[in-house]
This record gives sequence, C-alpha cells and structure tokens, in this order.
Amino acid sequence: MTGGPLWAEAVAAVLLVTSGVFVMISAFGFVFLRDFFLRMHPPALAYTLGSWSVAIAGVVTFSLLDSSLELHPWLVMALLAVTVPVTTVLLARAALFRQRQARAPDVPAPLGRLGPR
Amino acid sequence: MEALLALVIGVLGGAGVWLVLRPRTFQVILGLALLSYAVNLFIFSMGSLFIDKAPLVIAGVPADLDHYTDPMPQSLVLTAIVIGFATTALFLVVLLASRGMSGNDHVDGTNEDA
Amino acid sequence: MYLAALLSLPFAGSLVTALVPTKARTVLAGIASAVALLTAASFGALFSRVRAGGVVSERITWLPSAGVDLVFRLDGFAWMFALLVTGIGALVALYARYYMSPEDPVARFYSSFLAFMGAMLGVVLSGNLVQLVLFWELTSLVSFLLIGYWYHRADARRGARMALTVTGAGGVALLGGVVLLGRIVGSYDLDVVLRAGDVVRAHPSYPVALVLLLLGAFTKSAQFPFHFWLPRAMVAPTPVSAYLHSATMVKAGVFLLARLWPVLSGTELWFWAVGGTGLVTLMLGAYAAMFQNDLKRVLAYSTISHLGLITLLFGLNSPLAAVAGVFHIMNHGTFKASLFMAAGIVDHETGTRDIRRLSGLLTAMPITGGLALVASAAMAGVPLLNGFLSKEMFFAETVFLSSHPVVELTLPVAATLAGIFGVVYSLRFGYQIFVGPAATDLPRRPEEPPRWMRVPVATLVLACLVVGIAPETSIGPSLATAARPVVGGTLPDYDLAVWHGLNAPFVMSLVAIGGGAALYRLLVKQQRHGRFSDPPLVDALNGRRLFESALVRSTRLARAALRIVGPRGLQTQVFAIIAVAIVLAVLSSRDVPLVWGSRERVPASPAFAIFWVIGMICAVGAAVKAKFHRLVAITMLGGAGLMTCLTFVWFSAPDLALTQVAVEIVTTMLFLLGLRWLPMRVPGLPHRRSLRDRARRARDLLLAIAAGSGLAALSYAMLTRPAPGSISPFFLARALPQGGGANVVNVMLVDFRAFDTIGEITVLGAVALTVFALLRRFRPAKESIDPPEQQSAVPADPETDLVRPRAGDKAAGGYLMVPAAIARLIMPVALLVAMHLLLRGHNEPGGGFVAGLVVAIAFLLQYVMAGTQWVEARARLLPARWIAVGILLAVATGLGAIVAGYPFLTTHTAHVRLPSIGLVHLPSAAVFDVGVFAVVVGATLLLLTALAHQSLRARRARATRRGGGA
Amino acid sequence: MTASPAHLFVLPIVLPLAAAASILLFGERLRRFVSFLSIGFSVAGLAVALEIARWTARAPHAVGVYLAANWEAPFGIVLVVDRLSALMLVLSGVVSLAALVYASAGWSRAGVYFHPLFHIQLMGLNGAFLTGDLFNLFVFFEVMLAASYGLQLHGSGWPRVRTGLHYITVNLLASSLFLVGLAVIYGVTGTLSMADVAANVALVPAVDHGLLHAGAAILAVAFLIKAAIWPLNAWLVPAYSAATPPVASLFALMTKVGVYTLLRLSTLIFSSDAGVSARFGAPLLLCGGIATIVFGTTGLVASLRLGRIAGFAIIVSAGTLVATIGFGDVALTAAALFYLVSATLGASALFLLVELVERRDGGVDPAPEPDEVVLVDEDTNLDDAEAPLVGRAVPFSLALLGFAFMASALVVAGLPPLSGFVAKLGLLDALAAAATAAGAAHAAGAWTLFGVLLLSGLVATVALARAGVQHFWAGVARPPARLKLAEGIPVLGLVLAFTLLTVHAEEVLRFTTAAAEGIYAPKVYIDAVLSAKPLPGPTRPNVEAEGRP
Amino acid sequence: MTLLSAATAFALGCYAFGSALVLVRLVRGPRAQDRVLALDLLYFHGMLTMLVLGIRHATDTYFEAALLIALLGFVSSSAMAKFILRGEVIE
Amino acid sequence: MTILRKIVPAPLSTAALVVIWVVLARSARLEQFLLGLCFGVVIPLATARLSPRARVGRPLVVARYVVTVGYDVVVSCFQVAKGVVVSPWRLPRARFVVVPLELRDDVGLAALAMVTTIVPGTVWSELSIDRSAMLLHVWDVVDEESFVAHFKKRYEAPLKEIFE
Ligand code: NA
Ligand code: NA
Repeated sequence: MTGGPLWAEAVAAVLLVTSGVFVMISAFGFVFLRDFFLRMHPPALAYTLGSWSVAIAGVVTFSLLDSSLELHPWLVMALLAVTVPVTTVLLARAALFRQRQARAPDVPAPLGRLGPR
Repeated sequence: MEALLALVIGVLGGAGVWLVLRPRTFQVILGLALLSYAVNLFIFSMGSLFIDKAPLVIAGVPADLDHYTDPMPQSLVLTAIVIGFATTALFLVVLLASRGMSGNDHVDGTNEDA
Repeated sequence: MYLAALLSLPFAGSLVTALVPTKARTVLAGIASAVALLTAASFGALFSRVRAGGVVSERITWLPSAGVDLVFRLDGFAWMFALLVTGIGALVALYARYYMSPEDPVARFYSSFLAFMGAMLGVVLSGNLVQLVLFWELTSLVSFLLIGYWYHRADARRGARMALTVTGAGGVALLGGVVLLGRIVGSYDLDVVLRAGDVVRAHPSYPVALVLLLLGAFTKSAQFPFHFWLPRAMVAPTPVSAYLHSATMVKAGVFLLARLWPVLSGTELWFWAVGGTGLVTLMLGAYAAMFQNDLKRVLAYSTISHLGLITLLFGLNSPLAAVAGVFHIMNHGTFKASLFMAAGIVDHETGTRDIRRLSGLLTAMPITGGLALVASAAMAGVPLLNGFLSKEMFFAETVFLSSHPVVELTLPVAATLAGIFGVVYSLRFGYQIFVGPAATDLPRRPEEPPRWMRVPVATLVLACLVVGIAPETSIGPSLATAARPVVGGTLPDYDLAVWHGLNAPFVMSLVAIGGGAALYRLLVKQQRHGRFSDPPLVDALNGRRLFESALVRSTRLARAALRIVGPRGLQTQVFAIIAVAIVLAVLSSRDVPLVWGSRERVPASPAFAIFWVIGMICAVGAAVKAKFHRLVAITMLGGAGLMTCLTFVWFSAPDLALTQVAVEIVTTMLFLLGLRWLPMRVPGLPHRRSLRDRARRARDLLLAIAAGSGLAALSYAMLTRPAPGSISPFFLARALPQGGGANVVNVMLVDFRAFDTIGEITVLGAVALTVFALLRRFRPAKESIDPPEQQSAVPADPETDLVRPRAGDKAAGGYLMVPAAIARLIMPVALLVAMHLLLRGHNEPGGGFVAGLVVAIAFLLQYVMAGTQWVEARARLLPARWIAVGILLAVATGLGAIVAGYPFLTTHTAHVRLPSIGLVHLPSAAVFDVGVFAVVVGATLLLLTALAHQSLRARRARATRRGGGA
Repeated sequence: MTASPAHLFVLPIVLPLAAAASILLFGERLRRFVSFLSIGFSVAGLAVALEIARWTARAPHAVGVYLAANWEAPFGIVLVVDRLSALMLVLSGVVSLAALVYASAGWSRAGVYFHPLFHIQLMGLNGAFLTGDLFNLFVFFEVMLAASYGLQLHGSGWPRVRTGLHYITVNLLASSLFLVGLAVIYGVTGTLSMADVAANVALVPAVDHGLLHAGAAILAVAFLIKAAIWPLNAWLVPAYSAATPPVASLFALMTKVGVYTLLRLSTLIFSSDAGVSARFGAPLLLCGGIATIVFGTTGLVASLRLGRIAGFAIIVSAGTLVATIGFGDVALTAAALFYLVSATLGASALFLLVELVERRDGGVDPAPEPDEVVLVDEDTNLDDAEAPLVGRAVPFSLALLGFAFMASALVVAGLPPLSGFVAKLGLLDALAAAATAAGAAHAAGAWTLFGVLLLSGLVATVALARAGVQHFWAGVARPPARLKLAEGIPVLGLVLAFTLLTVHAEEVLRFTTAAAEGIYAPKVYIDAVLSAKPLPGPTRPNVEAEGRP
Repeated sequence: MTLLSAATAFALGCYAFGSALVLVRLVRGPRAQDRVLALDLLYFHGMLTMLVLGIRHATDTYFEAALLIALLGFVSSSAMAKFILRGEVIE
Repeated sequence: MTILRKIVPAPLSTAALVVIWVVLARSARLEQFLLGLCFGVVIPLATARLSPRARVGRPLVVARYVVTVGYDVVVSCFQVAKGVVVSPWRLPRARFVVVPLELRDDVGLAALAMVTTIVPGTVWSELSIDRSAMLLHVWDVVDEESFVAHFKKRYEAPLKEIFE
C-alpha cells in the first residue's frame, strides 16, 4: 500500500478517522435536527474538518509517496471554501422566502433597507 | 458484489423502463436518463472489473487484462455518455416544444390522464 | 428491327401529339389516323410472311440474366390482331375528330389514344411472356387515362379507377401466373413456352399457374364475376369505348386465352374454368343487355356477352371451336366498333342515349340509321352478315360437342337462349330507336352527322356485309392465317360457306331470331307499363355492388385494424419495443440455459454495497416522484448518477468518473431549465384509478420488472464468466509506445478509435444545432409566459432583495450579489482547470471532452448568477462558430495525415526541442482533442443558452402583452 | 485483389462533415452561396460514390479496406467497401442530391441550419454503410439520427414536434438496445470488428451461445426498429409524413440503413460457417418481413393522403427486403438489392411530389371522394353540376407533375414498365425458384411471400390511383401549382434515375448479383479486413512483426 | 490489513453510512430545500470517497474527479436552490 | 510599466493561477511554470470583462485573517459537533441575528459570506438590498449584542481593511 514511515501512516489514519467521525456527526445532525435552519449547520462540519483532514491526510500520504511536497489535495480544500457558500447562501435565502410565504412562526421580517438612506 | 452490481443495473433499467412507459413527457425523459445509466453500467460491466487497475499504462507492468482494467468498455461508455447527454438535451427541448404547442405535457399531446 | 420500329410508331405519335397545340383537332386526328393507317398498312404488307404459319421475330436484349428480352414476334394470330388494332384505330381516330367538342383540348386524348394503341400492339407482338405482362399493364394504365379523360366528372373518375383496379388486379395475377409458367417451362420465351404444353399441363403447379393466368384474362375480358367494370367504363368518350371495347382492351383477355391455348387447354380444369366462365358470362351479359336503357350500356353488356361467347369457344377444348373463337374476335370487333360509333352519333345528334326517349330516328338520319340497323343485325346473328357465320359455328360446336351428357344437353339450349337474348337487345338498339314514330322531345334536333363521321361506320358495316356474304374469299385466308397458330399449327376442317343446309345450327339460329322477335314484343309491351326497367333476378348478383362495398369496407376495416396494430400513442409503441426485445432475447437464448461463470469475484466492500443500495433507492425514488414532484425526481436522479460515477471510480475508470460528474452537472442544469416551462402538477385528492388504468400500470410494472431482471441476469452472467480473449491488450501494449499516451482510454478516443470520436462530436454538434433551430420557434404555453409563482409572489415592495436583483446588464445585486461575486471568482480557476484537464488528457485522466464541459459549466454559472444579459453584454460566445471550428480542427487533423501520406486520422507526433525545456512531444492527437474541446464548449453552450434565452423572451412577451393591454 | 485507391473510401464520410462544418462557419448569411456550396459538396459526394462503385465493379468480389487512423483490424476502425456498400453509397448520393436541390428551392429556409444538418445526416448514412466496426456503426447511427431529429423537426410546427417526440423516443430506445446488444457481443467475443466477430463466432464456447444469441437478438431489435418492421414501426408514417418534403425524401433511405445493417450482419456473422449460430434469426426475419408487408399494405388501403401513402410504401418495401433476407438466397438477395434501389428512388420521388401536389390543394386535406366513404347507387349521378363532356386543358406544370407522379407510382407499386416492375419480377422469379427448388426448406414461406408481394403490389396500385385521382383529377377547380425550376429538376432527375435504372437493369442486376454473391461468401470480406496491414509509419515502425496479442 | 487501509475503510464506511443517513432527507424532505442540501451533501460525500480511495490505493488517478466536484459540484445544487427561490434558473 | 499593466492587469490573480497550475500539475519543472504563467496571463485577459474588479491590499492582514478563520473553524467544529451529538437531549439556542454592516465591496461581502459559511455555527441568510445589514442564523447564541460586536470585529473589520 504505502511505503511511508509508520508515523506518517498513523497521522493519516487519525486524520481519516477524524474525517469519518465528523462526516457521520454532520449527517446525523442533518437528519435528526427538526428545524431546517438548524439542519443547515451540521453540514459545515463535513465541509470543513471533514474534508480538511482528508486533504491533509492526502498531502501527507502523497508527499511521502513521491518524496516531494504534493499540495494538490489542499486545492480541494481551498476550492470548497469558495464554492460551498454559494449553495448555502441561496438555500438559506430560499428557505427564508418559503417560510415567509407560508407565514411560518419565528421567521424574521425581511431586512429591506435598514441603514441610513 | 457482482450480484449487487447486476441488481443495481437491473433496478436502474427497470425504473427507467417503468418511466419510459409513463404518459408524461417529463417521466419519459427521466426514464431515458435512468436507462442510459443502466446501459452505461451494463457496457462497463462487460469488461473485467478490477479495483485500482485503471488503464493508465505504467512502465514495467505487463500490458494484459490481468493488470489493467479493460479499456475498451470504458472508451465505449465514454462515447455513450456523451451521446446520451446530447440526446437527453434534445429530447428535453422537443418535450418543451411539445408542451408549448399542445398546452400539456402528455406524450401524445392529448390531455387525457392515463 | 422492323417490328420494333412499327411498334414505336404509335408511341412516337403519342409523344408528337402531346406536343401539338391542344386544340388543333384536324392536325391531331390526321397524325393519329396517319400513324394508325401507316402501321396497319405495314402490318398488312407482312401478310405473305405469316401466311403459311411463318413467324417474324426480332429480339432486343434487355435483361438476359432474368430471362427477359424484348422479343417482337409476329405470327398469323398476332398479325390479325395487329390489323384489327391499327385498322379500327385509324377509323376511330378519324371518327373522334368529329365526335369531340371543338372546345375540347384533344391533344391529351390523341396522345393517350396512340399510346394505348402502342400498348395494345405491344401485347399482341410480345414474344416474351414478361414483356406481354409489361404491355398488358400498360394497356390498363393508359385505358385508365382514357376512361378518365373527362376527369372533372366524378363518374369518369370512378369508372376509370374501377377499370384500373379490376384489370390491374388481373395484371398482378397474370404476372404471378407468368412467373410460375416461366418457372415450369424454364423460359419466358413464347416460342419455348408454346412448345412445352405437355410439360406444363403435367406439372403440379399447373392449376395454380392456370388460375392466375385466367384471372388476368377474365378481368381484362370482363368475364363474370369481373364483368362489372365494363359498363362503368362507358363514361369514357364514345370513341374510346368504340376502340377499347371492340377490338382492343377487352380483347386482350381473349387474346391471351388464344395465345396460350396450345399450352394450357386440353384439360378438364381448362374446360370447366374457361368454358364455365364463358357460358355464364355469355348468358348473363345477354340477359342484362336486354334491359338496359342507355345505348352504350346495351352495347357494354352485349360486349360482355360476346366476350363470354369467345371465352366459351376457347374453353371447349376443341380446335374447331378455337377457330370459331378467332373468327368471332374479328367479327365482333367489326360490328361492335361500328355500333359504338353509331351510338355516339346518335348521342351527338340527339343529345341523349336513353332508348326510352329515342324513336324513329331513321327519318332524320337515314344513312346512319341504315348502317346501324345493318350492324345490329350482324350483332343479332342475321344471315348474310358476319355475326351470323361465327355464331353458326358456335351453335355447331355446342351441338357436336362430346362431353358429359348434362353438358351435351344444356349447352345447345343455353346457346339458343343466348341467341334469343342477343336478338332482343339488338332489336332494342337498332329497331327501337330508328324505326317507329319520330321522337319529339329530344334535347337536340337530330340530323345526319358530317360525312367523315359516318365514313368509319360505313367502312366497318361494309366489312360486315362483305364477310357475311362472301366469307371464303374475303376473310378465309386471313382467318386461316390467324387461327393456325392458335390451334398449334394444324387447322381443323371447317367450311366458311353461308349455307350449310337445314341443319341443327341453322334451326337454332332461326329459333333465336324468331324467339328474339317475340320476346322483344313482349318486353316492349311490359316496359311501356313501366316494368322491367332493371334486369330482374340478377340484382342480387351485382358484382359491381359487391366490389364497391368491398372497397369501402376494406378502407374502413384497414383503418380499424391500423388503430389496433399500428397505434399512434407513444406508450403502446414503447411497450411493444421493449416487449419484443425481451421476448426475442428470451426466445433466442432458450436453448441454452443461462450459466453463471466462475470468474474470481470482486472483494466485498460494505461501503460500496451501501452506495449501491442508495443508488437503487434513488432510482426507484425518481421513478415514483417523477409525476408530481419533478424537482425531487431530479435530485433523486442526481443521486443515482452520483452512484454510477462512484462505481466508475471504484472499478478503475477515472475518465468515466470525470466525464460523468461533468455531464451530471450539465444535465441537472438542463432539467432545471426545462422545468420552468412545464405545467404545474399538484397531486389531486387520492382518487380511485379506473380498472383499465390500474391494469395498464400493472402491465407496465410487470414489463419493467421483466426488463430489469433481464438486464440484471444478462449482466450477472457476463460479470461472472471468465474474460474472453479480448482485443484490448493490443491497446494496452501500444498506447504508450505508438499512441504516445499513457491514458489508454484517451488514446483510444483520439487515436485508436478516433473515428468514433469524430462521430461523437458530430452528434453533439448536430443536436446543438437542432435545439437551437427548434428553440428559435419556441412558443411557451400561455400559462408559462407568466412569471413563476415565486416571482409573482414577491410583494411589490422594492425594498426586498428579491425584486429586480439586477437591471439589464448591470452586475447582480440583492440576493444574487454574493453568489455572483463568487461565480466570477471561480471563472478563471475553472478555465485553468479545464486547460489542465485538456493538456494532461493523453497521459492522465482528462481530455477534451471533460475540459470542454468544464468551460461550458463555468460560463453557465455566470448565466445563472449574473443573468443572460450581463454575460452576453460582456462576452460574445458564438457557440455555433465553436462547433464549426472544432469539427474543422478535427477534420483538419485527419486530413493532415492524408497530406502526409497516411490514412485519415493517423496520429503524428512532432518532437520539438525548446531551449531550457528540452524535448517536447506534440502529438497531432492533441490538436484533435482541442477540436473535441471546442465542439463540446460550443454545443453545450448552444444547448443551454438557447434554453436560457426563453426566459428573456417570456419577459419580453409579458412586456408586450402588458403594453398591448394598456 | 485490386489495390485500394488511396483515401477514396473515407471521402464519403469526410466530405459531408467538412461540408457541414464549413457551411456552419458561414452561419445563416449568404444563403444563395451556401446553397451552391452545399449542392457542390453533394455533387462531389455523388461523384465519389460513383467512383467507389466503379472500383468495386472492376474486380469480382472486390473488397476494399481503409484503416482509419492507420490501425489494423480488429483493433482500429476499418472502413470496408464492397459492392453492397458501394451500391448504398451511390443510392444515398443520388437521393441526397435530389433532396438537396429540392430543398434549396425554399424548404431549406423553413428553419435554421438545414444544410449543416443535412450533410451530417449524409455523413451518418455513408458512415453506416462503410464502417466495419460494430461500435462505430453505433456512432454513425447516432450521427445519422441526431441529424435526422433536427431535419425531421426542421420548420417546427405542432405536427412535426408531436411526431418528432415519438420518433426521438423510439430511436433513443433503439439506441439503448443497440448498446446492450453490442456490449453483450463484445463481452462474448471480445472484439468489435464485424469481420473479427464473424471469424470468432464459430469459436464461441457452447455455454456462451445463449448469451451471444440474446445479445444478437437485442441488437437485431434495434435494427428492426430502424428498418420499420412491424410491430416496431408505428412511428414511421406520422414522422415521415410530417417532415418537410426534402427531408422525408432523404428519410426514404433511412429505413434502408436498418435493412442494410441486418443484411450485412446476418450474412457476415451468422453465415453458414457460423456453426450452431448459422442463419440465426432467419425465420424471424421472414415472418417479421411478411407481417410488415401486410401491415404496410393495410396502411395503404387505409390512407388517402399522399404523404401517408408514401410512408406506408416505405414500410412495405422495408418488409419486403427484410423478408428476403430471411431466405439467405443469392438470387433473391440480388433481386432484393435491385428492389431496394428502385423502391428507395420511387419513395423519394413520391415524397418530393407530395408537397408539390398538396401545395396545389392549399395544404388542405383533400375531401374524400363520395364513393370513398359511402356506397353510391349505380344510377346516382355524382355530378351535381352535370359537368359538360368537354375535357380540361392541363397546364404544363401540372402535366409534368402528373407525369412524375405516375412514374413514381409505377415504381413504387412495381408496375411496368419502370424499374419497380423489374424488381418485382426479379423477386417473384427468385421466390418461385426458391419455392420449387428440390428440397426447398422454406417453400411455404416463399409461396406466402410470393402471394403477399403480388397482393401488396395490387393494393399499392389501387391506393396510388386513388390518391392520384384525388389530387390530380378531383380538384380541377383549384389553381394550378406554381412549380419552381429547382423543384422540378430533382423530381425529373429521380424519374430519369429510375428510367436509367430500367434501361440499364441488366448491368445493375449483374452488379447486385455480384454483391449478393459477395455477401454470402463472407470469407472474402473477413480475410480482406483482417489481412489489411497498416502503413509502416510515424509511430508504427515494425508492422510486420505484430500480430494479435 | 495495514493501519492506513483500516482507516480508509473506516472513513469510507462513515461516508457510506453518512450518505445513507442523508438519503433519508433526500427521500423524506420534507421540503425541497432539504432535498437539495441532501444532494449537495451526497456529492460532497462522493468527493470525499474519491479522495479517500485515492489515499487507500496510493494513486492520484481519482483526484481530478474529486477536484471537479469541489470546483463545480455546487453548480447544480445552487441552481436548484435558485429554482426553489425564483422558479427560474437563468433569468 | 503600463505595458506590463496591460498584459497583467491583475497580478494577484495571475499569481494565484500560476500557483494553482503548478500544484495541479504536480510538477515544479520549468515548463510547467512557463505554461502556468502563460495561462495565468491569458485567462485573466480573456475573462477580464467577466471578472470582478477587486483591489486587494494588506497582505499581512490577509494572512492573519486566514489563520484566524482557520482556527475558528476548528474550534467551532468541535463546538457544533458537540451540540449535534447532544441535540437529542438539549437543543442549541439557535436564532436569527441581524448584523449591521459597513462593508460594501462585492468581493468583500462575498468573502464574508464564505467565512460565515465555512465557520460552523453561522449561516448567511439574507443581505439587505442596500448592503447595510445581513441576517445570520446562529447555531448557539446567548447574548445577541455581544455576538454582533464580536462578529463585526473579528470578521468584518479585517475585510474592510483588505478590500476598501
Ligand atoms: Na498512432
Ligand atoms: Na457556517
């Protein structure tokens, strides 16, 4: 499998386990929380630590494998940070809109124009 | 795992066939899409399936089907995916045109529910 | 090529007349008569060569490998017929000059007329059976045009179609019979066939062949039960009737009987089939003719009857009868043509053909009347006229026939009876209209027609008289010449004398004339009381009615059948396709049980087991939700797609995974774009489905399960059997050294199987163009022009971020501000990644296709986040140009190889040494891949932006609607 | 073996593709120029096809092989030229040229991108006729279909869209079946080259025969759909009769691609050398073909509109062809190939005429003749106005149309004297021979087909006469059609084509006989394909040393 | 079984199981936004699976597919979100 | 200098692209650098009209900000994870919070959205049309005002420095 030293393998293993655990927790939260806006929070666990630890594990593994610094898994991390917000922002806005349309309780009023004109 | 994969292909294909037989154009297009997954996986499964033996040639590894996955079905599937995409797009547009002209989304342009 | 030239004369005349000014009647008639006369004279000149059984034969090779050459063969019989066809043709052409109205553009008439003459001559001169069929069908076709000459009249159209249908059907049967006969004999050559009578009659296929051939002959000669088309054909201009129903068209059938008489006759089957049909037709025609009130219809039914007589004569299996048949062909042609022309004159002069109205015309037109009386006497079989002679021979045959006792008894009686009928209708035609008090209420005041209109009639009547008075000297040699080939070369003993003594036949003739006169009196009296205006008894046997109702019913029946076996609904078609595929697959493999193989199994992976289960649930979920929850179904479909993609990853197909991911994204976008235009569908209250509906769903479910199981079983069988000796190792071995790439799949796409790829990008391009073309004409449903619910639900408060997040091509604001900014950030990165995928594709996963998709998606993202107008104000994408350039690049790469002397698409690698970098390999496959890239970018953008533009158009439509409403 | 001319064989594919791309580069501007360019390419294509046909005619059983991308079979994709494919190429050249000229008179401007799509369709057709690789065949089918979707929808409008939706759905299903069947065949034989499949099919282990046959059957269904075999053909008549005339005219060729493929693959792969698989599916083809003829004939009886009649005529011809494949008989196949050419030309011409004739009718469905629907009494006068007994003058354009219509109808119905008759005669003769030959295996089938052919010819005659009467005779009051030169030329060109076909029937028959002999002796084809060697070249240093790994 | 292969197996198992959980939301909803988020998460899990498979087999082969999901995977889910919000993907 | 400006209108973007290219290529050889540079120049030029006009200054602030956010992500991850795990028994005190904004720059606001998204515990929900305030859904908040103050200081202020 890998020819790297054991410590590196251990680091990668720990990171992978972390990733798995966080992904599980995020999925668990996503499924079992009852309010949609509450449910929007747990996925962030997966988007961040869940993927970052895999990326770092990848960097460690591949760098040792090729005996040079391989940063490309990090790219995934960076791209995710940029792209994930698009869906989240739009989805939150959509949920807000629909809840307002449905006149659900506990929904804040539209922001409108708050600041000084 | 072979049995399960075969089952997956069967279920995708079966669901596709069911949808293709339905009266609404949107159902039909989804059915065609599912069917194309099934067919692509089916073609794919014609080659010898291996884990981690991608057909990327590595110097020193014997060039045979024990050391690499069969590239042929892959190249066929690749072409099939592209063509499937194109035809799905086309079908969608024709479906929309039909919807616009007939005023409903029945495959025959009639408004009866069946 | 004398005969061929002669045959081509009428056709040439036909062409010429077609080009002559349409109303130059005299010129046209002159040409037609001249052609006919010239041809007739030329045939007449050949008499010496056919007289003693000689045969003139010419051959033009046409289809030697099929045994079909154009053989023109003139023997005595053909000679006689050719003279009849051309001689009467000349007279009719002359007659028509005066018959047709001066306003009538007769070029078409003469052209068809001459073509018909040619076709008929072709039948007569055919020395090859297939050639005979060819001209035979030609006569059907041209007669169709002639009968339908006045096609602005519905009855003309109907009559023409009926004639074509019946005779065409006969022609088809004839073709079948001829092919069989040719197969039996081993040749279509008439000479060979005529010598092979014994072989033919002994062959097991003889009955079938005979029946088919007779069907041809009987339909053409209007034999019962196919006789009904002939009266209908009376709608043709009278010259046409005079020509078609005397000497030509209908005679083709009996010509065939006579022509093949030596080959086919002499059997019981022949006797009963031909003789029986002839007898029935003879009786029926004569009987029906008595009651007709239309001059032409009397002649039509009498023609049927006389054709029945001729058929009967040929059916008697006696050479003497056959001679009589030949003789009667000649006689009937003469007197019937003159009668038709006389009827035409009457019609022309009085304006009616109704026998009940016509009377005493002899005073107004004595010459015509005299001629008509003589001709009708010939038809009745009055002595000293030609009709008497052949009828006498017929009576003799019936008397001296040796056959079954019943036949021997009934035949003479029937013949006499027919003779009586014949006298009756002849009297009705001749006596009733010309003799007696002059009619007073005619549409027109009758007088003698122009002289040249009478000349043809007079010529023919003269012929009747001459033959009737001095048969042996006038017609004897010709008859012998004509009859000899029919009876196989040796003529039987016969005597053409007018007077044979007071024998049985003469008594029969007397009885016929006397009885006929009496019956005529009776009939006239009855008809004065308004009875018998329709033929009694035979109405039930109305073949025409049966035929027409059969046609109408068959149309209705065919439509009903088509609704069942050719359903127009899509669902039924799809069901049929899938069911047929399943059934055929099961049937073809039923002999061999499906055996699972013993290949080493893939190690189990719980993770992938779960993924696959997810994939299946998604697929089923999509199927369930597709009707009412389209968006949900799309998400489910996405789930199934993702699992497909993971399968590719797991089983070492990185290129497939990449492509699948990109395609998934674009497909989802596509569906979402389409969703906008579909009607809202809300699940109604759970209603009880009808039983039919439920049955259909159950049926569909069963089929879906069958299809799924079949696919699963097939793939399991394939998955578990040992891998075959595939051609793939070749690619693995050569991809790097000879294809110049480590990524075998990519090398296959751009090199080994580049031809596939060129097709694939063409497909993509074609689809994109189609979509663009179709969407240019897109017209959304009325309710879809309105903005979606979500947009109209936004309160009209300008303070919310949802209202007009952008104005025109300004950058997005409101709720889209952040997503749009991020999208702009992503753009360059996406392009960079695309370049990365494009350039590495040859060695690593990637390639032009996925790179193109990435670029397209990046642009689409801008469309989504910043809006169509914003993007298009900043970038001219010209997708069609991309497609064109891409395809041209790919083609140019291929042609480059040709320039270098290699086959299309052969790859070359340029090795360039660059300073400080070293050797760089530039495979031409890379250029090819760039072409693929360009096509994909162009096609994908064209597809999706064309859809996106519809929203703009809807907005514009709303604006105009509002503007129009205000 | 005659040496293959360099690159000639690839031109029928490259030429249309280049045409499509270069026309696309001009966009929708310079319409006249684009029309000329398009026609120019088409003429060049026909010339190439004729040259290829000449090449095949030169040597007996000539099989030309072109190694695309310089890779030998069974690994690379080969184009194979024999008489059969050459015949199809010429046919497609003629039909497409006529349709294109016709379209340039106006129909090409009914929508955008007509010319590129047209040439792409042509490329697909030619590719399907040329390729020697199963998957490449699929690709060319898709090329052909993708363009055909666009062409079928050309001009848009509800009838086209509605029928187009059905047409596309059915063909997408067919494509799925194609892929499944193809995959199974690859799975069992390990190869995609048709010649190699044929060479290996006898060696398939017994346990795999079921799989092979199931795969072949599924594949066959795909082709049967394309060949419009009952019960898989309900899409054809609506789609074709809704398409614009030049498109329908070109489509007359499309069903023949299905037939061609069935003929090619069944004779190649399931030849008499194929062991247990020999003549696989032949009875089915016979039955399906006969059922299709019956279906099409029923349609002819039921139809009044010329477009539908032409569509059903196409179905009848497809059924006839497929049924003859079922016999596996050289003489019959030779006749069938002649029939294929003749019927296609006839149907093409008919489709071109449909619109010219119906344009006269002002696009309104003709009212059925009174006796079409109800029985009328003998004495009923059908002429309300007692129309005078004076004939009508026929304007030149109408006469020309009528003449062309009659000629096409003769060809379609198989009536003398044109090529349709020769074809029918050949078929009947060969059938009679097959039926009466000693120990004939399919005497019953042969007799049935014999009878069915005769009857269907009769029905076609009746139906076409009915339609002709309706369109040319019944509507005399309507103003005559205005005929453009560019519309008249292709129609007359097709009439000339089947006149030439009749006059030179012997040569063509000899050609088709040789073609039939060639396809029933597939060893020549297989050997030619498998022995073709790539050029030693830029990346192929040691060709001679290579073999199948 | 090495440490790393055990860890990758665990991680893959977690992703699969997590996906199964997410599937519950994809199937049950209740609202469209739940399903869209669920699909986004499924894609994300798929991406992680690709990365971990790459680590497991010590290969870069699958990296680009993961990269593609990271780069453009959001496009379809954000388009869906926009569709929910506006009923129209491209305005 | 102006020519260089014309060729490389956005040096930061070019640099980022070169880095990404080299990382993607998994090779630091010269040819890859040159190729990366090539794309780094061409792509921004080609997409100039589609790209945001962002002025990015204060590299030090950027670096510090990235580290802060990274740290916060990890910390919040554990907090939210814990909250999720105990959620069956004790739901977090989640609520919507309106945060008044001073940041106006497009890219700055986008960056702020990214931060709120990737830091677990906050969800960007709405932005007022005049960009004067945003609506956040916060996972667990006790005191709204102190949260707003903390948020503005920690996340908004540095962005204002960077982008304006
Ligand atoms: Na090469
Ligand atoms: Na967050």
